Amino acid sequence: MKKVEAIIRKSKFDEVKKALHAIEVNFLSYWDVTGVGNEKQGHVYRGISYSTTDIQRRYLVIVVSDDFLERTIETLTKTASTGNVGDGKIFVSEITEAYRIRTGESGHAGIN
Amino acid sequence: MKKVEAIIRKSKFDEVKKALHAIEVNFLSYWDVTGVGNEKQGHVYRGISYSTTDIQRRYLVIVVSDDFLERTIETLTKTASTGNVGDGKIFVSEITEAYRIRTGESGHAGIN
Amino acid sequence: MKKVEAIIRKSKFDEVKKALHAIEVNFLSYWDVTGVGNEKQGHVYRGISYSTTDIQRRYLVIVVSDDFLERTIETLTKTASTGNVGDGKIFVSEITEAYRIRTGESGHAGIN
Amino acid sequence: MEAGLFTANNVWMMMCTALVFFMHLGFSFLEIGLTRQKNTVNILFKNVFIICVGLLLYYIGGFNLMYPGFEDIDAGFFKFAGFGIAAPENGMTPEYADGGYTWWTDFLFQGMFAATAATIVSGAVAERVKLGGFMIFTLAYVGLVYPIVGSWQWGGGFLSSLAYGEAEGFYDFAGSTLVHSVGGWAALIAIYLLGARKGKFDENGKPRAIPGHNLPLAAAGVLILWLGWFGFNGGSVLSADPAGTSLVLVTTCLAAAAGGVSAFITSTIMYKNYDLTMFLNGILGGLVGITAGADLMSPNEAVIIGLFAGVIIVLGVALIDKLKLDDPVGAVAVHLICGIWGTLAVGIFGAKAGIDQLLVQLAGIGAAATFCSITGFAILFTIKKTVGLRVSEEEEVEGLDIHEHGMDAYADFRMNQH
Amino acid sequence: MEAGLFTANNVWMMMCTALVFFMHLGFSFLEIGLTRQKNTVNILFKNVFIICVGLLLYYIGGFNLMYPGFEDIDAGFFKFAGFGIAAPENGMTPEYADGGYTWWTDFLFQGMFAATAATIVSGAVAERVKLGGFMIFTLAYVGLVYPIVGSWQWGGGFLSSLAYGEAEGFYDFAGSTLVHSVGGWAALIAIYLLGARKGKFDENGKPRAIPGHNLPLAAAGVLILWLGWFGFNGGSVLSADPAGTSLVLVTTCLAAAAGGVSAFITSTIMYKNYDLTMFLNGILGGLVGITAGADLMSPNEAVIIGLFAGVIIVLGVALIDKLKLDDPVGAVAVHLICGIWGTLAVGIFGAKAGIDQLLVQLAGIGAAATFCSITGFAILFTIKKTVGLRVSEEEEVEGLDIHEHGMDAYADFRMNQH
Amino acid sequence: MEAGLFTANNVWMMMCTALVFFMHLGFSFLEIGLTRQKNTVNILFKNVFIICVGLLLYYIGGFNLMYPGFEDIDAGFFKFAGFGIAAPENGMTPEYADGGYTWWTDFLFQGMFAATAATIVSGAVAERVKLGGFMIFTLAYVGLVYPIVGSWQWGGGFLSSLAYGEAEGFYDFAGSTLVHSVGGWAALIAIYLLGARKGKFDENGKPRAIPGHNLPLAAAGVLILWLGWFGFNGGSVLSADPAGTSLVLVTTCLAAAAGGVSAFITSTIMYKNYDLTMFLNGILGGLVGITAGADLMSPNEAVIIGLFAGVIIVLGVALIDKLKLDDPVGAVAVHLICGIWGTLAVGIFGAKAGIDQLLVQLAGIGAAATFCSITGFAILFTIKKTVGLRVSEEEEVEGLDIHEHGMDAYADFRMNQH
Ligand SMILES: Nc1ncnc2c1ncn2[C@@H]1O[C@H](COP(=O)(O)OP(=O)(O)O)[C@@H](O)[C@H]1O
Ligand SMILES: Nc1ncnc2c1ncn2[C@@H]1O[C@H](COP(=O)(O)OP(=O)(O)O)[C@@H](O)[C@H]1O
Ligand SMILES: Nc1ncnc2c1ncn2[C@@H]1O[C@H](COP(=O)(O)OP(=O)(O)O)[C@@H](O)[C@H]1O
Repeated sequence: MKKVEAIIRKSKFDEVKKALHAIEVNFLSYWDVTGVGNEKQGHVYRGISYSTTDIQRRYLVIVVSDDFLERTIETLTKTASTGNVGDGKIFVSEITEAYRIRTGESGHAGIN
Repeated sequence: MKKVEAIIRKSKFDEVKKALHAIEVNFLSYWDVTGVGNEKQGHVYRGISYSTTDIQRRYLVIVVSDDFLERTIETLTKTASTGNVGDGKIFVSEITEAYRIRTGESGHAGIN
Repeated sequence: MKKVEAIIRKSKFDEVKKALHAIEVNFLSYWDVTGVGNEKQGHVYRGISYSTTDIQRRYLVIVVSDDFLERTIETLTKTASTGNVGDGKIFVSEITEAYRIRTGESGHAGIN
Repeated sequence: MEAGLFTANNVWMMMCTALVFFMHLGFSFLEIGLTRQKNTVNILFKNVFIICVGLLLYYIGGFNLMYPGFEDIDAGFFKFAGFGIAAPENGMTPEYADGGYTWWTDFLFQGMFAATAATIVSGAVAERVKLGGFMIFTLAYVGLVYPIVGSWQWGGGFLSSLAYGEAEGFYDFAGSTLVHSVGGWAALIAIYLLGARKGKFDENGKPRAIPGHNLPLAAAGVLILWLGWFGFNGGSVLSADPAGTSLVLVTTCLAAAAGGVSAFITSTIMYKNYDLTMFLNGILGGLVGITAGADLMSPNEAVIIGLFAGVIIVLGVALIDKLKLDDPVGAVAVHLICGIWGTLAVGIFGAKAGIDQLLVQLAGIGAAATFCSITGFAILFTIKKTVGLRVSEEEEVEGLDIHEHGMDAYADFRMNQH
Repeated sequence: MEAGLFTANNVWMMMCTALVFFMHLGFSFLEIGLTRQKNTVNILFKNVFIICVGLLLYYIGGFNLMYPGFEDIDAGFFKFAGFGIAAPENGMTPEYADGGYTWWTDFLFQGMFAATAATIVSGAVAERVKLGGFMIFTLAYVGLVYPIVGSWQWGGGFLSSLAYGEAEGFYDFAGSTLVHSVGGWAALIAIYLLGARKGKFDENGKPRAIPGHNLPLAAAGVLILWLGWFGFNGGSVLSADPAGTSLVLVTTCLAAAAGGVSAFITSTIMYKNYDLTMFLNGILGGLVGITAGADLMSPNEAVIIGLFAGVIIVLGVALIDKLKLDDPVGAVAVHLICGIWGTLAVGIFGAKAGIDQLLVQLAGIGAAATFCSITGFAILFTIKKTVGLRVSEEEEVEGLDIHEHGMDAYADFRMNQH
Repeated sequence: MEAGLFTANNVWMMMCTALVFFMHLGFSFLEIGLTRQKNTVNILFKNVFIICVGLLLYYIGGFNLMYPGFEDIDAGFFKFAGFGIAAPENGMTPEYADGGYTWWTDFLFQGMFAATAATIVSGAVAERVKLGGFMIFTLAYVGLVYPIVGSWQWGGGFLSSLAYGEAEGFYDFAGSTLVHSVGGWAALIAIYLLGARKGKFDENGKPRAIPGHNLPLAAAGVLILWLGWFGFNGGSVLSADPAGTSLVLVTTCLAAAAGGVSAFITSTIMYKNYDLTMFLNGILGGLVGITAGADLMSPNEAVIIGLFAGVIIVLGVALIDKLKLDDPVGAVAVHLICGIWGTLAVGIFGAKAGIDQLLVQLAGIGAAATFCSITGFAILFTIKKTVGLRVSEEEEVEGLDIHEHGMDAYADFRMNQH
């Protein structure tokens, strides 16, 4: 099993969710984070203009079985990108075990 | 060392925390996330009923030493479940190293 | 590649960010979490004093290449500590692969 | 009477009506500010419901139940002057009410008061009461109990002529008892029947804090209520009489300020911390405390009444906790305990002070207590045994907003789904 | 006329002016409450702009366009009395306006109304309209269209003398048509030209919910608007006449309460859920509905008008959705549909009821509809083809706050960067 | 004088009193809106404290210090008429104050003004001032400095009779100098003594933005303040004189609108962005600017004064930044700089314009500046050296709410612990 962590633009979220759904990745958790990266955003407040590299992003955690990994990555890179700096990153790591709380089942049953 | 990530119902949190405390797991970090899964929630807004699979959940990160892993999982599956769809998941992964910022100590001392 | 997860005091964040910048770690994501640990905070509400171990913390995720790991840890332990209980923890784990969404590149190019 | 005076009087009374109406926003803000986010829509719904239904009930029958025109000879307990409202022949002339206001103004000013009794209860039962049950309670309590008690005094009933020794009748200028305690008794009974919110007391019965979710709105609520009290007390002069109204505003504001400061000092001494919510409750305590005798007191007496009220609030909130009762907004301490204090203060300070008056005040408090407790209990107990008074545990934990309304108060704020 | 009466009248009118001014906070709160967080600064900006510019436009020329002094003989369509404002010689004496108010008060009271027309549109076009385009629209619509339509009736123009059979002229007490529908027509055209917000309708054209981000502020907005209506309708008596003003306040409040309750019941039956936003819109519907005839109705008739308005609101909101139009705050249902209902109600209920009056009311509605649609369309279409009416898709998705203002409404709330 | 006129006058003055009271909610909202979330409870506490204590201080001695009854012959600097308040014999009759209001109304109206001076300072020192120190400052400044300066002009002291050439005395209708600058000077000194918030200036001294956490409340605050100004200026006529009051409302509203629009345009040109907070500050600037001469100006002059004030605000905010001073809400630009502008405007525009008057105005400004600076510095410096003026760095970083109050403003909002 793999954990896919994707940091994407909030504005791309609906599209990404729909695309994941289309490849039958229906389970995920997400929250909003602040990302520090290449992109800069201009702000003004009471006459002081400032630009910040701290930008609102959405953080997605999707745990998938190994055979789903490739298409998940593909879907993410395709639908979440706009081509502009700031589109975000995907990180993949190993999950040792997964459990479904409702039933206590583990393994593949634990992830969807 | 293992990282235990648990996605649970917010309403179960107090119980879970107390139960973890009882088995001497006193250290954790948590935040609120939105979960996409099997459970659906009915909403109405200005006459439009809609149901969403996006539901508020609480995300817990607990790093434990290997010998604490089993009882932690057990406690979580027992106390966080209601038996209804939507109880959440637990993911376990490997932690290479842990540090306590205050002292700079690493290893077991780094996690509690 | 390594994923560094640091749970720090919110009040130390600006300093930490600046110090990371100085060692050329310019990419990270962060959000606010509640931490349960050794530190206690006193509160009063309508005459009821209570203390809670649940304290606001900032959670940083920094994915770095292996050769950046050491200096990142060092910088974090140095700048984020106040010497008081509650300074937080750092967890390190393995990242299998990283992708930059904008270009689809993977590997080192995927993290900064 | 000259047209100018009549018109000026009526203008004042209409503005006071508007200010009393505005108090409902104050109550709403205070209540949602001191409670948890997950029950916010529910609380707003209850409050909007109370305003609308309270006014309609008063139009359907409440006004005629409260001002039924008791005969001079009897000491009335109950009389109903019929459904609907229709101005009497001279209702728009200075002959009506000595030119203090028109009959329409009279109806609307009193109607705005009516809903308040249920609003007080709303705060106390917040976060666990079933919406359906609460709506039924509102219909019965605002539609019947409030106007009946009101008729005893303001409608010219038996309390108003309850003479004893030198005292010439019960006195309650703007309703420390008739409005605030009437709401307060029902609040007390309701929280007793309902039980505490889950998590309010730990295994050992020690009270736990359940912080509210929006203190800026709570503070705004209290300032809006203070503003509303300009109309609540100022309008209770029932004309714009310059001397009377301006004295009332001075005593009202000084009591509010004194109540706030003394609650702040008391709670700082007791708890070693600057507690904003106690400061705010202290202001309300001062306001409720001065309400019964706002026209009888000198500025100095108003300050003293307020200072006591502030202390009472801090102790009262602690007492409610000690009794294992759960009152999220402090409604019982503010409206019931300070309501009683204010009513008694009429016998202790000011123009009517005297032991006879004090006894009559006690009698009035007792009469309201008895009637409100019995009817309040009867209504609430019946609801409890039939449609139910309290939401399910699951609903309480997950929040009433999602369960009863399918809606979040700050949907886009938290989930950012859109 | 005695000085006291003149002064009392003017005091009332000034207080009503203040209350109408305060409605702008109500509109702002309602609008931001029912929309998404990312567009909050933009909405506040628009509303503050409207208030300031509306008042200045009225000062520059609006007042003289609306009250140009048509000759008694002609049935005026258009006349302009010149730029700037200057009080006529007797403008500060009881001779002016029968002593109801001074000329300055007259200007300010009417000026506060003026901005309202654009505020109504602001709510409907929220979350996607370009700020620049909207500002231009405001200038043209508040500066020209609103005062011209107003002059037809309140300025003594042709509508006010449109007799037919027994009817002696179009009647619109405080502006169900002249204010609310005038805004409503432009809102309808604007949302048609703008198109729906991204995500409002799914692929199959089914409407989707886009929950607002702050229901406490939305509820506060409605209560503040209700308070403001004390001035809006109460001031439209144009003096403090005790009988007239107090009746108007009673009918206004009863219609509001009835509108709320009937919308609540209707939506609970239709959707099996207690919808706070419908309750709130129902109150506004009742208020708009009573506005045209607040001085003509008995309390019973006011309640009936309100009850209908509440039903209309629930159906109207659904209808707008069905037409694939997107009106985030329900402005069309509240201001246009209930505005029409209120105007017609003058022919059905109350002192002027009659088939002739009903036909004249229809004629007035039609005149306003024609003129506002044509001019509204012309203005908005021109803007669309030149500077543009709608923001880019990217800006819409990311929020107007960051793009047009470089600012977050709750910057420190969400990012906690500091 | 007829009873109707006296009553109407007093009604107006009481309503104005209520509106000035309501300004405190406006100040609170503005201040918390433009500051960070972690200091919200602290700011609310300070503001509630100011209202309550300000009123009590005025009752204890402030009123008698401000209106001590200087003998006609002397040009008073200081006189104290004793502790407590008690109405003079004719205080409730039309003989008092030409029937403009009763003595009680007089006290309360003036008492509501008193607290304002400290509220202005509260905004400037927000997010870093020690609560204890600030409370001591409030006691001294509101209790002594404000009423003494006030007595020089409104109490009949030396400024009111400061004749020079054609000028017959200093003129400050509603307090551009006596209220706003008095607060503004202390604010300026306080932020100088306190130093900037951590993070306000970077290593190179370049100002950094510290966005506020709740712009909807900030905007609401400004609209509430504008509403309050109806009473602040309208009530300063000291009767309901129809011509006087209605002119004052017109000039006040036009100056506010013009100030907003010109600040908006100026800041859009300077910073290429639609800055809501500048628009809001511009409105306040216009209001403060018109305050000294609201009764002397024509509408055109009011608009000009407002337009200048708007520009001044934008430049003033930038200037404060350039001086390395840190004023989170722009209090110095609004209250001090525009207060001076408004006071000077009396010598430039309107009924009293003239070089002599301008010089007298300058003298008045100078007198207030000298006295307020010296006393303000003395008080604040003493506090700094004793109990301390600024919180610890740790407390500043973590927020005053947790440290001084042990409470979060939106506890349940952020942590969702319950
Ligand atoms: N090494 C990293 N560790 C954690 N988060 C990262 C890392 N690199 C990028 N991110 C996240 O991805 C977001 C987008 O990255 P950015 O560098 O701005 O754009 P791009 O990837 O298109 O060059 C950042 O705001 C941050 O949230
Ligand atoms: N594969 C996954 N990756 C990330 N989060 C998941 C995954 N599966 C489930 N979750 C989280 O667990 C929550 C509960 O899952 P759900 O499928 O609704 O219930 P159940 O596990 O009882 O069938 C989801 O809302 C989501 O937050
Ligand atoms: N084992 C753990 N798993 C997850 N989070 C932890 C763990 N241990 C500590 N933390 C986080 O670190 C924070 C600081 O830890 P604490 O024990 O209070 O201080 P210290 O590390 O200085 O002893 C906690 O509030 C919590 O957020």
